[in-house]
Amino acid sequence: MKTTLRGKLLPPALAILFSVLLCTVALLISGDNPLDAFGAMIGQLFRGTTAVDTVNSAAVYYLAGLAVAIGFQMNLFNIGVEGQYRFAAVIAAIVGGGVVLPPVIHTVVIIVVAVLAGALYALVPALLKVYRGVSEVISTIMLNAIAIGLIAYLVSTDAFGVQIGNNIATKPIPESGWVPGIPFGESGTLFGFVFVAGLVGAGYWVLLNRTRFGFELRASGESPTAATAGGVDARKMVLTAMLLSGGVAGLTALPELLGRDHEYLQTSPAGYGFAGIAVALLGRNHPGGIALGAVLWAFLDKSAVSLDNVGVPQEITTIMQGAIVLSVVIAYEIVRRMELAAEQRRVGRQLGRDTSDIAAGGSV
Amino acid sequence: MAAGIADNPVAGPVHVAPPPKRRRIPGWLNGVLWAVGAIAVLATASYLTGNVDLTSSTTTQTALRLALPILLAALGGLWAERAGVVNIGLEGMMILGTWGAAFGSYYGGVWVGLLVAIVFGAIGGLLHAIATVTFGVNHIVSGVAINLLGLGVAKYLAHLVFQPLSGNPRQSPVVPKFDTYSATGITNWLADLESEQRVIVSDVAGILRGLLTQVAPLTMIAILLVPISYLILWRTRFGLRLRSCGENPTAAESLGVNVYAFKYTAVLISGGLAGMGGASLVLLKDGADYLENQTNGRGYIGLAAMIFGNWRPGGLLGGSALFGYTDGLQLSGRGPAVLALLYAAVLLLVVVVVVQLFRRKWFAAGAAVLAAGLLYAIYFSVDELPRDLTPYAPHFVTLIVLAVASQRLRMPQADGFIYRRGQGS
Amino acid sequence: MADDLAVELAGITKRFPGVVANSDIHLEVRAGEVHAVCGENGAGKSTLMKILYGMLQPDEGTIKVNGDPVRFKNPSDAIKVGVGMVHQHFMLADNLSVLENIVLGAEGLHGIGAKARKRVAELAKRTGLNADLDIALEYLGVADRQRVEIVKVLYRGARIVILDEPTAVLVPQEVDDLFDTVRQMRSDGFTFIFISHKLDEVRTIADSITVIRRGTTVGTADPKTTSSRQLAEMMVGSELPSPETRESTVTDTAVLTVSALRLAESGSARAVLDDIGLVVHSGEVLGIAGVEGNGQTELVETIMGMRRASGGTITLDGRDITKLGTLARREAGIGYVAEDRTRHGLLLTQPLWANRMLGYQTRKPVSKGQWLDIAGARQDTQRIVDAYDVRTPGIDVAAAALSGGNQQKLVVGRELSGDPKLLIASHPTRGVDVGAQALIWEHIRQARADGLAVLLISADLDELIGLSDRIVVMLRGRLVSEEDPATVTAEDLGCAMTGSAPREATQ
Amino acid sequence: GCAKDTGGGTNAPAGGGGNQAAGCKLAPVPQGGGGSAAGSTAAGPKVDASALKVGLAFDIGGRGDASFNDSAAAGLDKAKADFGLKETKELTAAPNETEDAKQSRLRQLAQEGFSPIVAVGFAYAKSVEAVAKSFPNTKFAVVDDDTVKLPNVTGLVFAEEQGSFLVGVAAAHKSKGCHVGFVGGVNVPLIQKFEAGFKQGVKAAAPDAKVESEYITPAGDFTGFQDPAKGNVVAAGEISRGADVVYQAAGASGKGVFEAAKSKNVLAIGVDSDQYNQKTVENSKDVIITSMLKRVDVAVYDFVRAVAGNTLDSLPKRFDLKVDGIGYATSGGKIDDIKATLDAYKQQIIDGKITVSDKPSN
Ligand SMILES: Nc1ncnc2c1ncn2[C@@H]1O[C@H](COP(=O)(O)OP(=O)(O)OP(=O)(O)O)[C@@H](O)[C@H]1O
Ligand SMILES: Nc1ncnc2c1ncn2[C@@H]1O[C@H](COP(=O)(O)OP(=O)(O)OP(=O)(O)O)[C@@H](O)[C@H]1O
Ligand SMILES: [Mg+2]
Ligand SMILES: [Mg+2]
Repeated sequence: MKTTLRGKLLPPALAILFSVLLCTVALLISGDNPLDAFGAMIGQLFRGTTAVDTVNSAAVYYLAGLAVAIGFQMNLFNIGVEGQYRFAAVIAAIVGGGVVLPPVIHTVVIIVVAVLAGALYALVPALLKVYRGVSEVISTIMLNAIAIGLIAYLVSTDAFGVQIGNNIATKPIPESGWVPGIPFGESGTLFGFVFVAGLVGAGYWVLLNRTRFGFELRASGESPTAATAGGVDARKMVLTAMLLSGGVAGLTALPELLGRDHEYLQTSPAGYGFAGIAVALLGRNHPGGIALGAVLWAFLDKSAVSLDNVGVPQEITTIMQGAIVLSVVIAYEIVRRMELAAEQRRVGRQLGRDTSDIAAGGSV
Repeated sequence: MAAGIADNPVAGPVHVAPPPKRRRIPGWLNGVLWAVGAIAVLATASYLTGNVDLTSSTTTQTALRLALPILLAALGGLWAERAGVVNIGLEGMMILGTWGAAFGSYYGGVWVGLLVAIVFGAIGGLLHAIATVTFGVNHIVSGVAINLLGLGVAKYLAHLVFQPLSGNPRQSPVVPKFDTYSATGITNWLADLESEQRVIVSDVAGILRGLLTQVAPLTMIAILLVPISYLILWRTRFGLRLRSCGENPTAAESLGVNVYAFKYTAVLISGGLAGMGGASLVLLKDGADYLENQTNGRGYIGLAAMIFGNWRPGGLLGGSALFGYTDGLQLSGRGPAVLALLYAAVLLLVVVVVVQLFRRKWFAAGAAVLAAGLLYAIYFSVDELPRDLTPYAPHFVTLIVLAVASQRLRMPQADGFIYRRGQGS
Repeated sequence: MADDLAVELAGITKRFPGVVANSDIHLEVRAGEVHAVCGENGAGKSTLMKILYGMLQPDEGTIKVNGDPVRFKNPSDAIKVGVGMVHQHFMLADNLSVLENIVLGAEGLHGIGAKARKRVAELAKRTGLNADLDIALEYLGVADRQRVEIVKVLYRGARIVILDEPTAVLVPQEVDDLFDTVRQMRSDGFTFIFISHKLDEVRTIADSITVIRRGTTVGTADPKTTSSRQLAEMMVGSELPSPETRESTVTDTAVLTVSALRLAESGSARAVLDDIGLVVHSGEVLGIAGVEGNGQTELVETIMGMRRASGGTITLDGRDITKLGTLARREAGIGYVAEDRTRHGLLLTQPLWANRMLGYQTRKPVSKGQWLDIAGARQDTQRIVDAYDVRTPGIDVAAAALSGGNQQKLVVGRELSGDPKLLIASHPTRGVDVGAQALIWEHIRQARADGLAVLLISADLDELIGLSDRIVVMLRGRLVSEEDPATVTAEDLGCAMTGSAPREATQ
Repeated sequence: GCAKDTGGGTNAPAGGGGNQAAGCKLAPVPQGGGGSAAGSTAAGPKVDASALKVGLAFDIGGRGDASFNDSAAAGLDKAKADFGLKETKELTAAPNETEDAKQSRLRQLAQEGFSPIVAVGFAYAKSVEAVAKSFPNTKFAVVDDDTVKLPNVTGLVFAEEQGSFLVGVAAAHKSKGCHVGFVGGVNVPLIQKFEAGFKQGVKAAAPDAKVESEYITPAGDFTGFQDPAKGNVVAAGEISRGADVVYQAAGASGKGVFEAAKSKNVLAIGVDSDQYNQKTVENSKDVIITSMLKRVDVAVYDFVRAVAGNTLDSLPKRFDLKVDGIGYATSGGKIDDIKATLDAYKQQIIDGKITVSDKPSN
C-alpha cells in the first residue's frame, strides 16, 4: 500500500525520540549527565575524522543492509549475510593479494571474486531450502559458525596467512587492486567504495521497481501462492534471491578491504551482517531508508568512542540501537494501521457506501 | 510487512487427504527406540574404533552440561511457537537471564538467582509479547531487536552494578553456585562396570553414570521440564488452549479462548525458560558467573534444536542432546573422537540403507550408500580432521540431519502469523 | 409475546473503518424455530451473527436471549447462555485431533479425557460423524468437518444454533442430511438461525425469514407464502439474474486437449488425478462438477503448470504444453481465474496496477522485455476498471481495499485482457453479489461468443448448468460421467458428484 | 544413595594418573642457578614525569579485566605514584569495533595532547601506525606488537615462551602421572607461544612426559577467550586422558579450566598475572600452583619512565626473563620446593644456554 510521506518519516522520528528518552533515563540512573552524552555524540561529528568515518562505515552497513533486504523482499530471512560477507572478504583478500594485474582490472577482479564467493556461500542454504526444505534461518545460523572455521583455516599460516607480529593476515593487496579514496585532509579519507555502494543501492531500486525480475521477487515475497499462479517459479526465485543477497553480502567488506586495510586480518571485525539486519529493518527494505538506517547505525557506533571519551558508559549505544529498532517497528505498525483505517474510510467515502456516521469508525 | 513471515492465513480450499496410515507408536516409545538405537550405534562405533570417549561418563556429563542451556532455550522456543509466536529473541532473553542469575545469586543465593533469571528472561518475553501480540510487529523483527536490547541492557547493568563489585564491567563477582548431588551407590557400581570395557554394558554404564553424577537441582529441573512441558501442553486444558492459539487462533477465539492472554502467557513462559537457560550458564558448578557474551549464540542453537525436534518436547530434547553431545565430544575428545563419530555416522547410514531397502525405497537407499561410502572414505583416508573445522562438528551434524529429515517437520500452522482479534474471516 | 423469543436483537449498529456493516438491525427469533437471515454479499449477515455470538461487540443496540438482556464480551459469554455458532468459514485447527477440536474451549464441562470422549462419541453418533476422534482434523472431508462444527456447538450445550452458510460447500444429498438433522433437533427444542444465499433451501427449511440489505433490516417474510423471486427482490431490489447461455457457439476447433492425465500424490503412489481426458473447443464452456476435494483444484493447477503431471499430455491449440512452466502456458494463451482470489489471484498490499501485471509480466502492455512498462500498466488497469465497473477510488489503492466482488471483477478483467484462447475459471463468482455475478457471466459469454474456450469449475450448480455447454463430473480424481446441461437437474448432478445412484433408481 | 558432592571429595583422583603416582623420571637439573637475574629495570633511577600526560587505550575488556589490560593499568598506577603523573586518560575498545574506531580513540588522545600513548594489544598495531604518522611528536607504544617501524612508536613485546617454559618445568615436577595439559583460548600465534614454551619446558624437565595440548576455538573465533563452560570441558577432557597439571592461556575461559582442575582434584597453572590472588577465580585458588607472569605493568612503567627520562633507547627489545618482564608467581607456596630448580632453568635461559622457541613443534 502507498504510505504518505508522513507515514514514512513519522515513525523513525518517534522511535529516535523514544530511544533518546530511554537512554536519558538510563544515563540518569547511572549518574551521568545526558546532556554531556548527547552533546558528545553530536559534537563528535565536527571533530576529527568522525564524520568521514561515519559515512565510510555507513557504506559497509548499507551493503550489508541491502543484502539482507533482498532476502526480505521475498520473505527470506538471510541471517547468513554475516558468514557470507566474511567468507567473501577472505577469499577476495587472498585472490587480491595473490594475483598481479594492471590497476582497474585488478580491482574489478577482486570485486567479482567477492561477489561470487558471497553468492557461493549463499548457495548452500539456497539449495538446502529449495531441495530439502531446510529453513534458511537455521541453515544460515549454522553456516555462520562454520564460516568462522573456514576463515580460520584460510587465514592460518598453513594456508594463505602471513604472520605479522602476533597477528596473522592475508598477503597484502598491491596498490593496483585498491579503490582510491577522496582525501578530506584532517577529516580523513572518504572511501571510493562509498560511491560503489550508492550505485548498488540505485541498482537495487531499479531492479526491484523497474524490472520484471524485481516484480517477480516482490510478488513471491508478498504472496508465494499468487506468484506461482502468476507464473513465477518459486524455486528459481528463492535461488536467485539468495544468490543475489549473498553476492551483495560479498561486497560488504570491500570498502574497508580495498579502501583502507588492503589485507584481511585475523582480528578484522565481525558483525556487519547482523548490523545489516537491523539496518534493513530500519530502512524498511527501501534503498533510501536503508541508507538513512546505515548512517544512523554508523553514527551510533562511532558514538561509542566519543562517549567513552567523556566518561559515559559506551554500552548506552547498544541499548539505543536495540531501542530504536524495536520502537521504530512498533511506530511503523501503529502508523500503518492508522493509514490503513484512513484509506478504508477514504474508499468507503468515495464509494458513498456509507455517507452517514463515519466519524465513529476506526475500531481496529 | 516485508520480513520473514507471510500474511495471515486465508481459508484455503478444503483438501481431503487420505486418512493417515501411520502405525500407532506412542511418542515416548518412539523416543526410547531412538535412544536405544543411538546408544547401540555409538557403542558399536566405540567398540570398533576403540575410542572410549564416545560413550564415556565424562562425555555424557559434558554433553549434559553443554546441552542444558540449549535445552532450556529450545523449551522456551517450544512454548512460544506452540502459541504461534516465533521467538528468535531467545538469545537476548538468555543474556538477560545470565545477568539476573548472577545478580540474584550474589545477593540472595542460588535460588534467588534462578528466580531473578527467570524474571529477567520473562521481561524480555513480555517485551516480545507486547511488540508481536499487541502491536502485531513481525515476530522476527521484534526478536532481532530484543537480542540487541538484551545485550545492551545486560552490558549496561553489569557496568552499573557489577563493576563496583568485581572491578570489571564485563564480569560479575564470584556468585554462589548450585550444589551437586550424585547417586553414589549406583554410580560406584556403574563406574566399575564402565571400567570393565565390556561391549554395550560398559557403554550404557558410562552413559548412565554420566547422567547420575554431580547433578545439580537446576539440571534436574531442566530435564524434568521436558516431560512437564509435554504434560502441560498436551494433556491439560490449558495446554490445549495454548496450542490452539498456534494452530488456528481465530477458531480458538471463536470458542472463547482468550488468544491474546494465552500468547502473552506463552511468550512470558518462553522468556522465563530462556532466562533459566541463561542461569544454567551462571549458576552451575564450574559455571562462569556473569560474563559478557557468554551465551555465545546458544539461543539461536536452541531455536534450531527445537525446529530439529519438530516442535515437540521429546524431539527438542533429542536435538539439544545431539548438539551438546557432539560439542562435548569435540571439545573433550577432540579430533580422534570426532573421527570416531564419523565412523558412527557411517554405521547409522548402513542401518538407514537396510531400512530403506526393506521399504523398497531404492533411491533413498542409494543415496545413503553413497553418503556412507563418502564418509567412510574420509574416515579411512585422514587420521586427523582439520583442527580448524572440528569445533563446528555440531553445526555440520545439525545441517546434515536437517537436510535428511527436515521435510517431515511440521510446525504449528499459524506459527509466526500476526493475529489480530476480530480480524479472522 | 416477548417470552417466546429466543433471540431479540434491537437497533444493532456496527461500524468498521470505512464501512457501516450493520445499522439499526432488528431481528426476532422465536424459540424452537428455524429462522433464516437472507441478504446479498456484504449485507452484514455474518457481522450480525458474530455480534450475537460475542465475537464482535456492537457499537449500538441491545441483545436479549430468552428474554434477558445480555452483553457479551466474548464468545464464552454467549456460550454460557446457550448460543452456539457454526461459522461460514470453518473454525477448525488442522493439526489438532477431532476430539481436541471439539472440546477446545469447553474443557470445563467434561475435561479433556475419557468423560469428554464418551460425550463426544454420543454426539458424533447423533450427527452422523463417523471419523476416528484421534486423527488429525486435516484428514476429514468437508461434510465431516461440518459435522465436527455442529458437534462442537452441541457439546457446549447450545440451544440456539447459528448456521452461517452451512450449505455452501455441500452437495444436495449432504444438504438433505443436514436438513434432516436440523429438523430433528428442532423437534427436540433447538432454535436455529440459518443463513444462506440459496433461496430455495431457505424456503425449504425456514419457519420465518428476515431479509437485510446494506446493513439494515428491510423486512421479514413467510417462507410458505413468499417465492424465491420475491425474496430476491427484497434482497437486492431487482430481479434475480440467471446464468442462462443463449445460443450455442461451440466450434470444432479443439483448444485444450487433455489426455490420460495423471497426478500422483506427493510421497505416495496414490493418484490424485487418474486418467483424465477432456477436450474444450473454441467457443465452448466445459463445466466440471464435483464435490470439493475430488481433484478439481489439482486438475486446474496441473493444467496451469503449477503442479507437474506424473503422466499424460496437455495440448493447447495443437501444441504440447505438458512440459512448459506456468508462465509459458500463460503466454501460450491461458487465462486463469483462480478459485481463491486472495491466495492465487492478487497481491493484496500492491496497488491495482501492479496487480494488473501479475501473470502478464512478460507481455505488452505492462512490460517491455525485462523492463516493466508502468505507464502502460496503469493505462490498461484504468481500462479494466472502466470496462468491468470495478468500484474503486483509483488504481493506486491496494487491492486489499476493494471488496471481494470488485477484486473478482478486476481479476476477471485481467485474465480476459491477454487475448486468451482458453480461460480457466474456478468458482468465478464465489462470494460475489448478484450484480457483479451478472456482469462476470456476461463477460464470459461475450468472450465465448468470440471463440474463447472456457473450462469452468464451480460449486454453484445453477451457475454450472446455466453457463456450460457440456458438464463432466469429477469424483475421486476421475471423470466419471458427462451430463447435458440442457436436461440435467441440480439434483442429478449432486448424485453423480457423490457417486450415489440417482434417487429414483434406488427406490 | 544420593549424596551431595563436597568439593570433589567423592571423586577418585584424576583418571589415568591415579595409580602411578610416582611422577616423572626427571632430567637432571642444570647447574649454575646461583647468579640471580640481571635485575628489574624497574629499580632504575627515579624520574620526574609530572609534565607528562599519559593516555592508555585498552583493548576490549579494559581496566578490571583481570588480565593484561589490568596489568597495563597497574603499570600506569605505579608510574603515577612513582613519577607524579598528573594527568592520565584511559579509553577502552568495544567488541568488534572497526579499525577507524581504534584510530579515532588514539587520535582523540593525541589531539588532547596526551603523550605518551600506550595502546594495549596487538590489534592496535595498524591504527597506531596510521595515527603516529600524523602525530610525529607524540610518543606511542603498542603492547604485544613490534611490527610498527616508526621513530615515535615503541613496541612492548614479551617472551611469553620463556615464562611458559618455566611453568612447564614446574608442571613436569608436580605431575604425579607424568602427564600434563595445555589449554589455549584461541589458536593464534600469541597463544601458540605459550604452548610452545610450555611443551619445551615439560620436555626439558621430563623427556618422557606426555603433554596434552588443545585450543578452545580456532583462530578468528575469539569466543574461545570468553567461554568458561567450554574451557571447562576442554580441560576436563585433557584431565580424563590423564593430565594432572593443566596450564591455561585462555583469558576469561581460564576460569573454567581452574574449576575443572579443582573438581577433578588436579593442579593448574595460571597465566599473565598472579592468578592465585585474583578475585574472579578465588574459589579455585588452592589448585593454582603458580602462574606465568607477563609483566605488562613493568613494560608500561618502564616505557613511561623512559619517555620521561628520554631514555627510550634503553628499553629492552623484548621483555623477557632477563629484565623481569616475564616470570612466574610463587603465591600460595605450592612450588617452594622446586623454586631452586626453576631458577636454575631460568638462569640457563637468561644465559642463552637454553633457547626457547616461540613456535610449537608438532
Ligand atoms: N473486520 C472487518 N473490518 C472491516 N470491515 C468489515 C469487517 N468484517 C466485515 N466487514 C464489512 O462489513 C460488511 C458486512 O460483512 P459481512 O461479513 O457481515 O457480510 P455478509 O452479509 O456475511 O456477506 P457474505 O454473504 O459475503 O458472507 C462488509 O461490507 C465487510 O466489508
Ligand atoms: N479482515 C479485514 N481487515 C480489514 N478490512 C477488511 C477485512 N475484511 C473485510 N475488510 C474490508 O471490507 C471491505 C469488503 O470486504 P468483503 O469482501 O467482505 O466485501 P463484501 O461486502 O462481501 O463485498 P462483495 O459484496 O463485493 O463480495 C473491504 O473494503 C475490505 O477492505
Ligand atoms: Mg463477501
Ligand atoms: Mg457472511
